[in-house]
Amino acid sequence: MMNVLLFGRLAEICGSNNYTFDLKDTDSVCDKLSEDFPEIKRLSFAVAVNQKLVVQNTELNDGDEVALMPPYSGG
Amino acid sequence: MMNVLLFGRLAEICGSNNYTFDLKDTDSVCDKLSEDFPEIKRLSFAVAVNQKLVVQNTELNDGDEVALMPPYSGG
Amino acid sequence: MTEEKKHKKVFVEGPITPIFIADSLAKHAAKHNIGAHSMFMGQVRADVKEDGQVVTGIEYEAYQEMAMETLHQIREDAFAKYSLTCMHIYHSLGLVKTGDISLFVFTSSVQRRAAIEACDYLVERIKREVQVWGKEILESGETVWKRPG
Amino acid sequence: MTEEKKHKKVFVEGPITPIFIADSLAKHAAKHNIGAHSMFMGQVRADVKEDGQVVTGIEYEAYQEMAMETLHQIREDAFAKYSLTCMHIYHSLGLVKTGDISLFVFTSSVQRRAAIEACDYLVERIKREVQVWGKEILESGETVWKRPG
Repeated sequence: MMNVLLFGRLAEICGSNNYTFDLKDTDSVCDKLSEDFPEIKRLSFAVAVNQKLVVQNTELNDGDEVALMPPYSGG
Repeated sequence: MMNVLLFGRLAEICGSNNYTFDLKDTDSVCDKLSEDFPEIKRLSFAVAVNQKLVVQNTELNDGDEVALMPPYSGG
Repeated sequence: MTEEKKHKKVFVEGPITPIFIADSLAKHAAKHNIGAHSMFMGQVRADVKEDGQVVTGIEYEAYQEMAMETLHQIREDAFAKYSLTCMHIYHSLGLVKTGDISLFVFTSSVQRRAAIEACDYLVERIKREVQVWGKEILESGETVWKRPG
Repeated sequence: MTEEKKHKKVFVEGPITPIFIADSLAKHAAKHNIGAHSMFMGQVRADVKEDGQVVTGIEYEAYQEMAMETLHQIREDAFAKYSLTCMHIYHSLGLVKTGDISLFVFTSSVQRRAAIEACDYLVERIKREVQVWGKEILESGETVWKRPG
């Protein structure tokens, strides 16, 4: 099982900032959420696994923390 | 008559921050002070007449304010 | 290095007040090798949206664990690049109303160029790289996700 | 334009305090178009001189009429060059002790680049062009005229 964190507009669209999934890689997480919430397909976002940015599909292990992050807008 | 203002190290050397002279131009002011206080010949300083910098010898009129200014060191 | 030491406090709940900033500055009076301080403060603007509604505040959220890691790296890079005596970064979480401060970057150095350039460098990297999101609150209570900038 | 309006207050007797700086900042909370503030503070260092004596403070004097004229021109140039909302410059006169602030430059703008760049520009021009002289006071009471920098 892995904890999926959603931020900003993504959390708003998906109705929660936190989902628990049991999936094999980051692409599967994105696919699953895109299926349930097609609106997120129009958004650009970065993916992090255990607080490290990943740019390619990344295998997930039990207990991993996945984060889907729209462009940052702090300051 | 013209009021001659001295600042920083110049005032220290000349023993006053303020002299009154009756001289025809800025070179004469510098010459007069250099004669009385030869130590100032070793210093570089800018000259202003009525709060405007002058780079060449400048004629003086009654009531002018002349300032002799070492390099600025504020801040 | 423990997490505690590695990660200086950055996030504060609500606005960063002028008094907080004055206190930060006052603490440096005892550091007698400092000759220059540079500060940047981000203030929440009352922007007018397309429909004519005015922004009344911004609600900030962060992915704190990751943001702290990112800030740690930015801080290390700045210390390597500039000859700094001190460096402090504070960012608000939660609601910050229009006119209040949400970001405070503060650098100090012996000679002025280091503080000035490092402050500029930090602000640009923080804006681009730190995992924080702002949601603008409009007069009607509607919200608009802030765009990066 | 009257002299009064043309020449904003710049010179303050003694150090510029953190509270003065906090007050200056707080006054801008009502300006809802401001998105960024940039500040520079010059602090008096306890430099060690060749003979081993430590600087305990700096005594500042200015040719005030000319300095105000110079600052007016610098201010006009900065407003022409950068898109600023506000600009404030304060410099100490008289004694400022080690660890205290003697120069405070404060710029504000809608977008951050203008405030940051204008603050930097102002500091450099003030240091080079404004008719102010500092005299370092050493432990023994001896004095050394500060070098430009």
